[in-house]
Amino acid sequence: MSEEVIITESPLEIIFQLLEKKHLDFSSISLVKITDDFLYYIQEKNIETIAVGDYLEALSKLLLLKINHILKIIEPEPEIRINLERYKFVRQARNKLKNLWLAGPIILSSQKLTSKLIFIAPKITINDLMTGLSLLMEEPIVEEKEIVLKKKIHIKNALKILEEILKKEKEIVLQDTFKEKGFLIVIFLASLLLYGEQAIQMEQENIFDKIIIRSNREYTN
Amino acid sequence: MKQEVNLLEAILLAASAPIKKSKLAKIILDFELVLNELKESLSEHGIQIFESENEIELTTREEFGEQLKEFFKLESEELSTSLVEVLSIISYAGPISRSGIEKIRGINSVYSLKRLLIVGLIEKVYNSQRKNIVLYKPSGEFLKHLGITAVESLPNYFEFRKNIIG
Amino acid sequence: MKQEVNLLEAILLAASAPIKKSKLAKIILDFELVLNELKESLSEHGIQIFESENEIELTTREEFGEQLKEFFKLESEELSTSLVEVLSIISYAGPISRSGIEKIRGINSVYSLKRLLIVGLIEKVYNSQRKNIVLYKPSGEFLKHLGITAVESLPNYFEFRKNIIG
Repeated sequence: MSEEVIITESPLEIIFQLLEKKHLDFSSISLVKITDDFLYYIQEKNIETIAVGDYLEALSKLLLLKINHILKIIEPEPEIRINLERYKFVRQARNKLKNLWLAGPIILSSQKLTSKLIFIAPKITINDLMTGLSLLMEEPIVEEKEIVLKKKIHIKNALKILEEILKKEKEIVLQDTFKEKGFLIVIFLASLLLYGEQAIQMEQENIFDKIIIRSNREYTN
Repeated sequence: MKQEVNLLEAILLAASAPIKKSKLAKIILDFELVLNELKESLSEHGIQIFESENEIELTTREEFGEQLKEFFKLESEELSTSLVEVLSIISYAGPISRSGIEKIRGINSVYSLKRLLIVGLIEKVYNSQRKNIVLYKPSGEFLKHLGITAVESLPNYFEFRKNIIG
Repeated sequence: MKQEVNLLEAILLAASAPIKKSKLAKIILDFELVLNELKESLSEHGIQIFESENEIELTTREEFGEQLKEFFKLESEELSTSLVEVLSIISYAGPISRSGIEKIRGINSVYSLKRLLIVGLIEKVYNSQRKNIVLYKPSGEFLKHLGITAVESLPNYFEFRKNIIG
Protein backbone atom coordinates (compact mmCIF):
# COMPACT_ATOMS: atom_id res chain seq x y z
CA MET A 1 0.00 0.00 0.00
CA SER A 2 1.67 3.17 -1.13
CA GLU A 3 0.05 5.38 1.44
CA GLU A 4 1.90 8.27 2.93
CA VAL A 5 3.25 7.11 6.24
CA ILE A 6 3.40 9.89 8.75
CA ILE A 7 5.93 9.33 11.44
CA THR A 8 5.10 10.92 14.70
CA GLU A 9 7.81 9.97 17.12
CA SER A 10 7.15 10.51 20.76
CA PRO A 11 8.95 13.52 22.27
CA LEU A 12 9.84 11.17 25.13
CA GLU A 13 11.70 9.00 22.63
CA ILE A 14 13.68 12.02 21.49
CA ILE A 15 14.53 12.89 25.09
CA PHE A 16 15.75 9.32 25.63
CA GLN A 17 17.87 9.51 22.50
CA LEU A 18 19.38 12.82 23.57
CA LEU A 19 20.21 11.37 26.99
CA GLU A 20 21.73 8.27 25.43
CA LYS A 21 23.91 10.35 23.17
CA LYS A 22 25.48 11.94 26.25
CA HIS A 23 25.43 8.72 28.29
CA LEU A 24 23.07 10.22 30.85
CA ASP A 25 20.29 8.60 32.85
CA PHE A 26 17.00 10.43 33.27
CA SER A 27 17.54 11.94 36.67
CA SER A 28 16.37 15.55 37.06
CA ILE A 29 19.86 16.94 36.71
CA SER A 30 20.47 15.03 33.48
CA LEU A 31 17.21 16.33 32.10
CA VAL A 32 18.27 19.88 32.88
CA LYS A 33 21.45 19.18 30.92
CA ILE A 34 19.62 18.15 27.75
CA THR A 35 16.89 20.82 27.81
CA ASP A 36 18.80 22.99 25.35
CA ASP A 37 19.45 20.00 23.08
CA PHE A 38 15.73 19.32 23.01
CA LEU A 39 14.97 22.93 22.19
CA TYR A 40 17.58 22.77 19.43
CA TYR A 41 16.00 19.58 18.10
CA ILE A 42 12.58 21.24 17.89
CA GLN A 43 14.06 24.22 16.09
CA GLU A 44 15.97 22.14 13.59
CA LYS A 45 13.53 19.37 12.71
CA ASN A 46 10.41 19.48 10.67
CA ILE A 47 7.74 18.54 13.13
CA GLU A 48 4.30 17.55 11.95
CA THR A 49 1.75 20.23 12.76
CA ILE A 50 -0.24 17.58 14.54
CA ALA A 51 2.70 16.96 16.91
CA VAL A 52 3.90 20.49 17.55
CA GLY A 53 1.69 20.99 20.59
CA ASP A 54 2.92 17.75 22.12
CA TYR A 55 6.56 18.68 21.61
CA LEU A 56 5.87 22.07 23.08
CA GLU A 57 4.29 20.45 26.11
CA ALA A 58 7.32 18.23 26.66
CA LEU A 59 9.57 21.27 26.25
CA SER A 60 7.60 23.25 28.81
CA LYS A 61 8.01 20.42 31.32
CA LEU A 62 11.76 20.37 30.75
CA LEU A 63 11.93 24.15 31.01
CA LEU A 64 10.03 24.05 34.28
CA LEU A 65 12.55 21.55 35.59
CA LYS A 66 15.38 23.80 34.48
CA ILE A 67 13.87 26.91 36.07
CA ASN A 68 13.30 25.00 39.30
CA HIS A 69 16.90 23.87 39.16
CA ILE A 70 18.20 27.39 38.68
CA LEU A 71 15.97 28.74 41.44
CA LYS A 72 16.86 25.73 43.61
CA ILE A 73 13.21 24.75 44.00
CA ILE A 74 12.93 21.06 44.77
CA GLU A 75 9.94 19.44 43.15
CA PRO A 76 9.33 16.00 44.72
CA GLU A 77 8.32 14.15 41.55
CA PRO A 78 8.71 16.17 38.36
CA GLU A 79 6.00 15.11 35.90
CA ILE A 80 8.38 14.63 33.01
CA ARG A 81 10.38 12.14 35.07
CA ILE A 82 7.27 10.11 35.85
CA ASN A 83 6.46 10.09 32.12
CA LEU A 84 9.95 8.95 31.23
CA GLU A 85 9.99 6.26 33.92
CA ARG A 86 6.85 4.79 32.38
CA TYR A 87 8.07 5.26 28.85
CA LYS A 88 11.22 3.30 29.67
CA PHE A 89 9.05 0.18 29.90
CA VAL A 90 7.29 1.04 26.65
CA ARG A 91 10.69 1.09 24.98
CA GLN A 92 11.57 -2.30 26.44
CA ALA A 93 8.22 -3.76 25.41
CA ARG A 94 8.65 -2.26 21.96
CA ASN A 95 12.02 -3.93 21.46
CA LYS A 96 10.73 -7.32 22.56
CA LEU A 97 7.72 -6.98 20.30
CA LYS A 98 9.78 -5.86 17.33
CA ASN A 99 11.90 -9.01 17.51
CA LEU A 100 8.86 -11.23 17.93
CA TRP A 101 7.21 -9.53 14.98
CA LEU A 102 10.22 -10.04 12.73
CA ALA A 103 10.41 -13.72 13.66
CA GLY A 104 6.79 -14.24 12.49
CA PRO A 105 4.48 -15.23 11.02
CA ILE A 106 4.34 -18.28 13.28
CA ILE A 107 0.73 -19.47 13.13
CA LEU A 108 -0.89 -19.32 9.70
CA SER A 109 -4.52 -19.25 8.71
CA SER A 110 -5.72 -20.52 5.42
CA GLN A 111 -4.64 -18.03 2.80
CA LYS A 112 -7.39 -19.08 0.47
CA LEU A 113 -9.63 -16.49 -1.08
CA THR A 114 -12.82 -18.47 -0.83
CA SER A 115 -15.16 -18.91 -3.73
CA LYS A 116 -18.89 -19.30 -4.04
CA LEU A 117 -20.36 -22.24 -2.18
CA ILE A 118 -23.98 -21.26 -2.51
CA PHE A 119 -26.10 -18.26 -3.32
CA ILE A 120 -28.69 -17.39 -0.75
CA ALA A 121 -30.74 -14.28 -1.26
CA PRO A 122 -29.97 -12.14 1.79
CA LYS A 123 -32.74 -10.39 3.62
CA ILE A 124 -31.60 -6.99 2.50
CA THR A 125 -33.07 -4.59 0.02
CA ILE A 126 -31.71 -1.80 -2.11
CA ASN A 127 -32.53 0.61 0.67
CA ASP A 128 -30.46 -1.27 3.23
CA LEU A 129 -27.56 -1.01 0.88
CA MET A 130 -28.04 2.71 0.62
CA THR A 131 -28.41 3.09 4.38
CA GLY A 132 -25.23 1.12 4.95
CA LEU A 133 -23.43 3.55 2.77
CA SER A 134 -24.92 6.76 4.05
CA LEU A 135 -24.02 5.74 7.59
CA LEU A 136 -20.47 5.37 6.41
CA MET A 137 -20.48 8.78 4.80
CA GLU A 138 -22.06 10.52 7.75
CA GLU A 139 -20.03 8.82 10.45
CA PRO A 140 -18.38 11.66 12.31
CA ILE A 141 -14.82 10.54 12.57
CA VAL A 142 -13.15 13.15 14.72
CA GLU A 143 -9.79 11.78 13.76
CA GLU A 144 -10.37 12.55 10.09
CA LYS A 145 -10.47 16.26 10.69
CA GLU A 146 -7.05 16.26 12.25
CA ILE A 147 -5.58 14.53 9.27
CA VAL A 148 -6.31 17.55 7.12
CA LEU A 149 -3.48 19.34 8.89
CA LYS A 150 -0.78 17.66 6.92
CA LYS A 151 1.60 20.45 6.13
CA LYS A 152 4.78 20.73 8.12
CA ILE A 153 5.71 23.94 9.80
CA HIS A 154 9.31 24.78 10.42
CA ILE A 155 9.93 26.80 13.54
CA LYS A 156 12.56 28.81 11.68
CA ASN A 157 9.91 29.91 9.18
CA ALA A 158 7.60 30.84 12.00
CA LEU A 159 10.37 32.95 13.53
CA LYS A 160 10.88 34.70 10.23
CA ILE A 161 7.17 35.41 9.84
CA LEU A 162 6.85 36.70 13.38
CA GLU A 163 9.84 39.02 12.98
CA GLU A 164 8.51 40.34 9.68
CA ILE A 165 5.20 41.18 11.27
CA LEU A 166 6.80 42.78 14.30
CA LYS A 167 8.90 44.93 12.00
CA LYS A 168 5.70 46.45 10.67
CA GLU A 169 3.39 46.32 13.63
CA LYS A 170 5.61 46.74 16.72
CA GLU A 171 2.78 45.26 18.78
CA ILE A 172 0.38 42.43 17.99
CA VAL A 173 -2.28 40.36 19.72
CA LEU A 174 -1.19 36.79 19.11
CA GLN A 175 -4.60 35.12 18.91
CA ASP A 176 -6.03 37.82 16.63
CA THR A 177 -3.10 37.75 14.24
CA PHE A 178 -2.88 33.97 13.84
CA LYS A 179 -6.21 32.20 13.71
CA GLU A 180 -5.27 28.69 12.64
CA LYS A 181 -4.61 26.55 15.75
CA GLY A 182 -1.65 24.49 14.59
CA PHE A 183 0.05 27.58 13.26
CA LEU A 184 -0.74 29.57 16.39
CA ILE A 185 1.11 27.00 18.50
CA VAL A 186 4.21 27.20 16.34
CA ILE A 187 4.16 30.99 16.39
CA PHE A 188 3.76 30.86 20.15
CA LEU A 189 6.82 28.61 20.37
CA ALA A 190 8.71 31.02 18.13
CA SER A 191 7.69 33.93 20.33
CA LEU A 192 9.04 32.08 23.38
CA LEU A 193 12.38 31.86 21.59
CA LEU A 194 12.37 35.59 20.85
CA TYR A 195 11.34 36.24 24.42
CA GLY A 196 14.33 34.18 25.55
CA GLU A 197 16.55 36.44 23.44
CA GLN A 198 14.81 39.43 25.01
CA ALA A 199 13.83 40.59 21.53
CA ILE A 200 10.19 40.95 22.57
CA GLN A 201 8.00 41.50 25.58
CA MET A 202 5.00 39.31 26.21
CA GLU A 203 1.97 40.25 28.23
CA GLN A 204 -0.98 38.22 29.37
CA GLU A 205 -3.39 39.58 31.94
CA ASN A 206 -4.84 36.29 33.07
CA ILE A 207 -4.45 32.68 32.03
CA PHE A 208 -6.49 32.09 28.82
CA ASP A 209 -6.47 35.81 28.07
CA LYS A 210 -5.07 37.06 24.81
CA ILE A 211 -1.31 37.40 24.58
CA ILE A 212 0.18 40.73 23.51
CA ILE A 213 3.60 40.70 21.90
CA ARG A 214 5.69 43.85 21.73
CA SER A 215 8.97 44.21 19.91
CA ASN A 216 12.05 45.46 21.76
CA ARG A 217 14.02 45.87 18.59
CA GLU A 218 14.53 49.07 16.70
CA TYR A 219 13.95 48.31 13.07
CA THR A 220 15.12 50.67 10.41
CA ASN A 221 12.95 50.56 7.37
CA MET B 1 7.90 -39.29 10.37
CA LYS B 2 5.08 -37.87 12.48
CA GLN B 3 6.70 -34.44 12.20
CA GLU B 4 6.78 -34.65 8.42
CA VAL B 5 3.16 -35.72 8.25
CA ASN B 6 2.17 -32.77 10.39
CA LEU B 7 4.26 -30.36 8.38
CA LEU B 8 2.55 -31.51 5.20
CA GLU B 9 -0.85 -31.03 6.82
CA ALA B 10 0.10 -27.52 7.97
CA ILE B 11 1.32 -26.57 4.49
CA LEU B 12 -1.89 -27.80 2.91
CA LEU B 13 -4.04 -25.88 5.37
CA ALA B 14 -2.13 -22.64 4.95
CA ALA B 15 -2.36 -22.89 1.17
CA SER B 16 -5.92 -24.24 1.02
CA ALA B 17 -5.24 -24.64 -2.67
CA PRO B 18 -3.81 -27.45 -4.79
CA ILE B 19 -0.04 -27.79 -4.43
CA LYS B 20 2.27 -29.64 -6.81
CA LYS B 21 3.49 -32.94 -5.41
CA SER B 22 6.88 -32.35 -6.99
CA LYS B 23 7.24 -29.13 -5.01
CA LEU B 24 6.34 -30.87 -1.76
CA ALA B 25 8.66 -33.80 -2.47
CA LYS B 26 11.55 -31.35 -2.51
CA ILE B 27 11.18 -30.55 1.15
CA ILE B 28 9.53 -33.72 2.47
CA LEU B 29 11.56 -36.92 2.51
CA ASP B 30 9.71 -40.11 1.52
CA PHE B 31 6.90 -37.91 0.29
CA GLU B 32 4.59 -40.71 -0.90
CA LEU B 33 4.87 -42.47 2.41
CA VAL B 34 4.21 -39.28 4.35
CA LEU B 35 1.22 -38.52 2.14
CA ASN B 36 -0.27 -41.92 2.83
CA GLU B 37 0.24 -41.47 6.54
CA LEU B 38 -1.56 -38.14 6.39
CA LYS B 39 -4.47 -39.63 4.45
CA GLU B 40 -4.66 -42.36 7.05
CA SER B 41 -4.61 -39.92 9.96
CA LEU B 42 -7.45 -37.92 8.41
CA SER B 43 -9.61 -40.93 7.60
CA GLU B 44 -11.96 -40.28 10.50
CA HIS B 45 -12.06 -36.51 10.06
CA GLY B 46 -14.31 -33.95 8.37
CA ILE B 47 -11.51 -32.90 6.07
CA GLN B 48 -9.56 -34.96 3.57
CA ILE B 49 -6.75 -34.99 1.03
CA PHE B 50 -7.99 -34.53 -2.50
CA GLU B 51 -5.45 -35.95 -4.91
CA SER B 52 -5.11 -35.47 -8.64
CA GLU B 53 -2.30 -36.69 -10.84
CA ASN B 54 0.19 -33.96 -9.97
CA GLU B 55 -1.36 -32.08 -7.10
CA ILE B 56 -2.88 -32.49 -3.68
CA GLU B 57 -5.22 -30.27 -1.69
CA LEU B 58 -6.91 -30.22 1.69
CA THR B 59 -10.69 -30.12 1.20
CA THR B 60 -13.86 -30.75 3.13
CA ARG B 61 -15.39 -34.21 2.90
CA GLU B 62 -18.17 -34.33 0.31
CA GLU B 63 -20.73 -35.83 2.65
CA PHE B 64 -20.90 -32.51 4.50
CA GLY B 65 -21.80 -30.53 1.38
CA GLU B 66 -25.44 -30.05 2.31
CA GLN B 67 -24.76 -29.19 5.94
CA LEU B 68 -22.10 -26.69 4.96
CA LYS B 69 -24.60 -24.97 2.73
CA GLU B 70 -27.06 -24.96 5.61
CA PHE B 71 -24.53 -23.18 7.81
CA PHE B 72 -23.53 -20.54 5.30
CA LYS B 73 -27.15 -19.98 4.43
CA LEU B 74 -27.66 -19.01 8.03
CA GLU B 75 -24.73 -16.61 7.76
CA SER B 76 -26.10 -15.02 4.65
CA GLU B 77 -29.56 -14.60 6.10
CA GLU B 78 -28.35 -12.41 8.91
CA LEU B 79 -25.68 -10.21 7.42
CA SER B 80 -23.85 -8.24 10.08
CA THR B 81 -23.61 -4.46 9.75
CA SER B 82 -20.00 -4.74 8.69
CA LEU B 83 -20.88 -7.20 5.92
CA VAL B 84 -23.65 -4.88 4.68
CA GLU B 85 -21.17 -2.02 4.74
CA VAL B 86 -18.64 -3.90 2.61
CA LEU B 87 -21.39 -5.06 0.27
CA SER B 88 -22.59 -1.46 -0.14
CA ILE B 89 -19.11 -0.21 -0.91
CA ILE B 90 -18.56 -2.94 -3.48
CA SER B 91 -21.95 -2.26 -5.07
CA TYR B 92 -21.49 1.49 -5.31
CA ALA B 93 -17.74 1.77 -5.81
CA GLY B 94 -16.96 -1.55 -7.51
CA PRO B 95 -15.05 -3.04 -9.13
CA ILE B 96 -12.78 -2.14 -6.24
CA SER B 97 -9.68 -3.68 -4.70
CA ARG B 98 -9.37 -4.89 -1.14
CA SER B 99 -7.10 -1.99 -0.23
CA GLY B 100 -9.57 0.44 -1.78
CA ILE B 101 -12.30 -0.92 0.47
CA GLU B 102 -10.04 -0.80 3.50
CA LYS B 103 -9.12 2.79 2.79
CA ILE B 104 -12.78 3.77 2.73
CA ARG B 105 -13.66 1.82 5.88
CA GLY B 106 -10.40 2.43 7.74
CA ILE B 107 -10.35 -1.18 8.84
CA ASN B 108 -8.98 -4.49 7.60
CA SER B 109 -11.67 -6.24 5.57
CA VAL B 110 -10.21 -9.54 4.43
CA TYR B 111 -12.60 -11.73 6.41
CA SER B 112 -15.66 -9.79 5.30
CA LEU B 113 -14.61 -10.35 1.69
CA LYS B 114 -14.15 -14.08 2.27
CA ARG B 115 -17.64 -14.33 3.77
CA LEU B 116 -19.32 -12.42 0.97
CA LEU B 117 -17.52 -14.56 -1.61
CA ILE B 118 -18.68 -17.83 -0.04
CA VAL B 119 -22.32 -16.84 -0.11
CA GLY B 120 -22.04 -15.62 -3.68
CA LEU B 121 -22.96 -11.98 -3.06
CA ILE B 122 -19.76 -10.68 -4.62
CA GLU B 123 -17.38 -11.91 -7.30
CA LYS B 124 -13.71 -11.53 -8.08
CA VAL B 125 -12.72 -9.66 -11.22
CA TYR B 126 -9.18 -9.71 -12.50
CA ASN B 127 -7.68 -6.57 -13.87
CA SER B 128 -6.79 -7.16 -17.51
CA GLN B 129 -3.57 -5.17 -17.25
CA ARG B 130 -2.38 -6.23 -13.83
CA LYS B 131 -3.30 -9.84 -13.30
CA ASN B 132 -2.19 -9.96 -9.68
CA ILE B 133 -4.71 -7.32 -8.62
CA VAL B 134 -8.05 -8.73 -7.58
CA LEU B 135 -11.05 -6.47 -7.75
CA TYR B 136 -14.52 -7.13 -6.35
CA LYS B 137 -17.94 -6.46 -7.79
CA PRO B 138 -21.48 -7.47 -6.81
CA SER B 139 -22.54 -10.81 -8.30
CA GLY B 140 -25.18 -10.99 -11.01
CA GLU B 141 -27.35 -13.10 -8.71
CA PHE B 142 -27.21 -10.45 -6.03
CA LEU B 143 -28.20 -7.69 -8.43
CA LYS B 144 -31.05 -9.85 -9.65
CA HIS B 145 -32.17 -10.34 -6.06
CA LEU B 146 -32.25 -6.56 -5.68
CA GLY B 147 -34.39 -6.39 -8.81
CA ILE B 148 -31.88 -4.61 -11.01
CA THR B 149 -29.64 -5.69 -13.85
CA ALA B 150 -26.81 -3.20 -13.47
CA VAL B 151 -25.29 -1.26 -10.59
CA GLU B 152 -26.10 2.00 -12.34
CA SER B 153 -29.73 1.41 -11.42
CA LEU B 154 -28.95 1.62 -7.71
CA PRO B 155 -30.55 4.70 -6.14
CA ASN B 156 -28.29 7.77 -6.16
CA TYR B 157 -25.62 5.62 -7.81
CA PHE B 158 -23.52 8.34 -9.41
CA GLU B 159 -23.74 10.74 -6.48
CA PHE B 160 -22.83 8.10 -3.89
CA ARG B 161 -20.13 6.61 -6.05
CA LYS B 162 -18.49 9.99 -6.42
CA ASN B 163 -18.75 10.61 -2.70
CA ILE B 164 -17.13 7.40 -1.56
CA ILE B 165 -14.50 7.08 -4.25
CA GLY B 166 -13.70 10.75 -3.71
CA MET C 1 -21.21 -36.85 18.09
CA LYS C 2 -18.41 -37.83 15.71
CA GLN C 3 -20.53 -36.44 12.88
CA GLU C 4 -20.88 -33.09 14.59
CA VAL C 5 -17.16 -32.89 15.30
CA ASN C 6 -16.40 -33.56 11.65
CA LEU C 7 -18.98 -31.06 10.49
CA LEU C 8 -17.40 -28.37 12.66
CA GLU C 9 -13.99 -29.18 11.20
CA ALA C 10 -15.39 -28.98 7.66
CA ILE C 11 -17.09 -25.63 8.32
CA LEU C 12 -13.87 -24.15 9.66
CA LEU C 13 -11.89 -25.28 6.64
CA ALA C 14 -14.52 -24.05 4.20
CA ALA C 15 -14.76 -20.62 5.85
CA SER C 16 -10.98 -20.09 5.91
CA ALA C 17 -11.66 -17.41 8.49
CA PRO C 18 -12.48 -17.06 12.18
CA ILE C 19 -16.12 -17.86 12.94
CA LYS C 20 -18.22 -16.67 15.85
CA LYS C 21 -18.85 -19.40 18.40
CA SER C 22 -22.38 -18.12 18.90
CA LYS C 23 -23.13 -18.74 15.22
CA LEU C 24 -21.74 -22.24 15.34
CA ALA C 25 -23.72 -23.02 18.47
CA LYS C 26 -26.89 -22.35 16.49
CA ILE C 27 -26.43 -25.38 14.28
CA ILE C 28 -24.23 -27.60 16.41
CA LEU C 29 -25.81 -29.16 19.46
CA ASP C 30 -23.63 -29.25 22.57
CA PHE C 31 -21.24 -26.95 20.84
CA GLU C 32 -18.70 -26.65 23.67
CA LEU C 33 -18.49 -30.42 23.97
CA VAL C 34 -18.07 -30.84 20.23
CA LEU C 35 -15.40 -28.16 20.17
CA ASN C 36 -13.44 -29.94 22.87
CA GLU C 37 -13.70 -33.21 20.99
CA LEU C 38 -12.37 -31.54 17.87
CA LYS C 39 -9.44 -30.02 19.75
CA GLU C 40 -8.72 -33.44 21.19
CA SER C 41 -8.85 -35.15 17.80
CA LEU C 42 -6.40 -32.60 16.38
CA SER C 43 -3.97 -32.78 19.28
CA GLU C 44 -1.50 -34.94 17.37
CA HIS C 45 -1.89 -33.06 14.11
CA GLY C 46 -0.12 -30.27 12.27
CA ILE C 47 -3.23 -28.08 12.46
CA GLN C 48 -5.10 -26.77 15.48
CA ILE C 49 -8.06 -24.74 16.69
CA PHE C 50 -7.06 -21.16 17.37
CA GLU C 51 -9.51 -19.83 19.90
CA SER C 52 -10.18 -16.27 20.99
CA GLU C 53 -12.90 -15.00 23.27
CA ASN C 54 -15.71 -15.14 20.73
CA GLU C 55 -14.32 -16.90 17.71
CA ILE C 56 -12.53 -20.04 16.57
CA GLU C 57 -10.47 -20.75 13.51
CA LEU C 58 -8.51 -23.62 11.97
CA THR C 59 -4.82 -22.70 11.81
CA THR C 60 -1.40 -24.29 11.55
CA ARG C 61 0.48 -25.26 14.69
CA GLU C 62 3.17 -22.84 15.92
CA GLU C 63 6.01 -25.37 15.80
CA PHE C 64 5.95 -25.28 12.01
CA GLY C 65 6.35 -21.51 11.82
CA GLU C 66 9.90 -21.52 10.51
CA GLN C 67 9.30 -24.18 7.88
CA LEU C 68 6.07 -22.61 6.62
CA LYS C 69 7.72 -19.23 6.41
CA GLU C 70 10.38 -20.75 4.23
CA PHE C 71 8.00 -22.79 2.09
CA PHE C 72 5.67 -19.90 1.33
CA LYS C 73 8.51 -17.35 1.30
CA LEU C 74 6.79 -15.15 3.86
CA GLU C 75 8.30 -12.05 5.39
CA SER C 76 7.04 -9.78 8.15
CA GLU C 77 5.97 -6.43 6.79
CA GLU C 78 8.32 -3.69 7.95
CA LEU C 79 6.71 -1.68 10.75
CA SER C 80 7.97 1.74 11.77
CA THR C 81 9.12 2.33 15.34
CA SER C 82 6.05 4.43 16.07
CA LEU C 83 3.76 1.66 14.87
CA VAL C 84 5.52 -0.98 16.96
CA GLU C 85 5.40 1.38 19.90
CA VAL C 86 1.65 1.89 19.68
CA LEU C 87 1.23 -1.83 19.09
CA SER C 88 3.23 -2.65 22.20
CA ILE C 89 1.23 -0.25 24.36
CA ILE C 90 -2.00 -1.82 23.07
CA SER C 91 -0.62 -5.33 23.61
CA TYR C 92 0.76 -4.78 27.08
CA ALA C 93 -1.68 -2.22 28.45
CA GLY C 94 -4.80 -2.93 26.40
CA PRO C 95 -7.67 -2.70 26.00
CA ILE C 96 -6.81 0.97 26.08
CA SER C 97 -8.34 4.17 24.70
CA ARG C 98 -6.69 6.53 22.25
CA SER C 99 -6.24 9.13 24.97
CA GLY C 100 -4.65 6.51 27.23
CA ILE C 101 -2.12 5.72 24.51
CA GLU C 102 -1.42 9.38 23.90
CA LYS C 103 -0.88 10.03 27.58
CA ILE C 104 1.75 7.30 27.72
CA ARG C 105 3.51 8.40 24.51
CA GLY C 106 3.05 12.11 25.03
CA ILE C 107 2.00 12.52 21.41
CA ASN C 108 -0.99 12.40 19.12
CA SER C 109 -1.24 8.81 17.86
CA VAL C 110 -4.13 8.98 15.44
CA TYR C 111 -2.11 8.05 12.33
CA SER C 112 -0.57 5.02 13.94
CA LEU C 113 -3.97 3.80 15.12
CA LYS C 114 -5.49 4.25 11.67
CA ARG C 115 -2.68 2.37 10.01
CA LEU C 116 -2.78 -0.49 12.52
CA LEU C 117 -6.55 -0.83 12.04
CA ILE C 118 -6.17 -1.02 8.28
CA VAL C 119 -3.46 -3.65 8.35
CA GLY C 120 -5.60 -5.55 10.84
CA LEU C 121 -3.14 -5.75 13.73
CA ILE C 122 -5.48 -4.10 16.22
CA GLU C 123 -9.24 -4.07 16.76
CA LYS C 124 -11.72 -1.73 18.32
CA VAL C 125 -13.55 -2.86 21.44
CA TYR C 126 -16.65 -1.04 22.51
CA ASN C 127 -17.27 -0.56 26.17
CA SER C 128 -20.60 -2.13 27.09
CA GLN C 129 -21.44 0.62 29.58
CA ARG C 130 -20.19 3.61 27.65
CA LYS C 131 -20.78 3.03 23.98
CA ASN C 132 -18.98 6.17 22.88
CA ILE C 133 -15.68 5.06 24.35
CA VAL C 134 -13.57 3.11 21.92
CA LEU C 135 -10.82 0.92 23.26
CA TYR C 136 -8.14 -0.86 21.25
CA LYS C 137 -6.81 -4.39 21.64
CA PRO C 138 -4.45 -6.56 19.60
CA SER C 139 -6.19 -8.62 16.90
CA GLY C 140 -6.13 -12.41 16.60
CA GLU C 141 -4.21 -11.80 13.39
CA PHE C 142 -1.42 -10.13 15.33
CA LEU C 143 -1.31 -12.82 18.03
CA LYS C 144 -1.12 -15.53 15.36
CA HIS C 145 1.74 -13.72 13.72
CA LEU C 146 3.63 -13.85 17.02
CA GLY C 147 2.61 -17.45 17.58
CA ILE C 148 0.66 -16.91 20.80
CA THR C 149 -2.98 -17.32 21.70
CA ALA C 150 -3.22 -14.64 24.38
CA VAL C 151 -1.38 -11.45 25.34
CA GLU C 152 -0.48 -12.97 28.70
CA SER C 153 2.08 -15.11 26.86
CA LEU C 154 4.05 -12.02 25.79
CA PRO C 155 7.49 -11.76 27.39
CA ASN C 156 7.48 -9.87 30.72
CA TYR C 157 3.73 -9.30 30.28
CA PHE C 158 2.74 -8.67 33.89
CA GLU C 159 5.84 -6.65 34.75
CA PHE C 160 5.53 -4.36 31.73
CA ARG C 161 1.77 -4.04 32.06
CA LYS C 162 2.02 -2.95 35.68
CA ASN C 163 4.67 -0.37 34.91
CA ILE C 164 3.07 0.99 31.77
CA ILE C 165 -0.43 1.29 33.21
CA GLY C 166 1.09 2.67 36.41
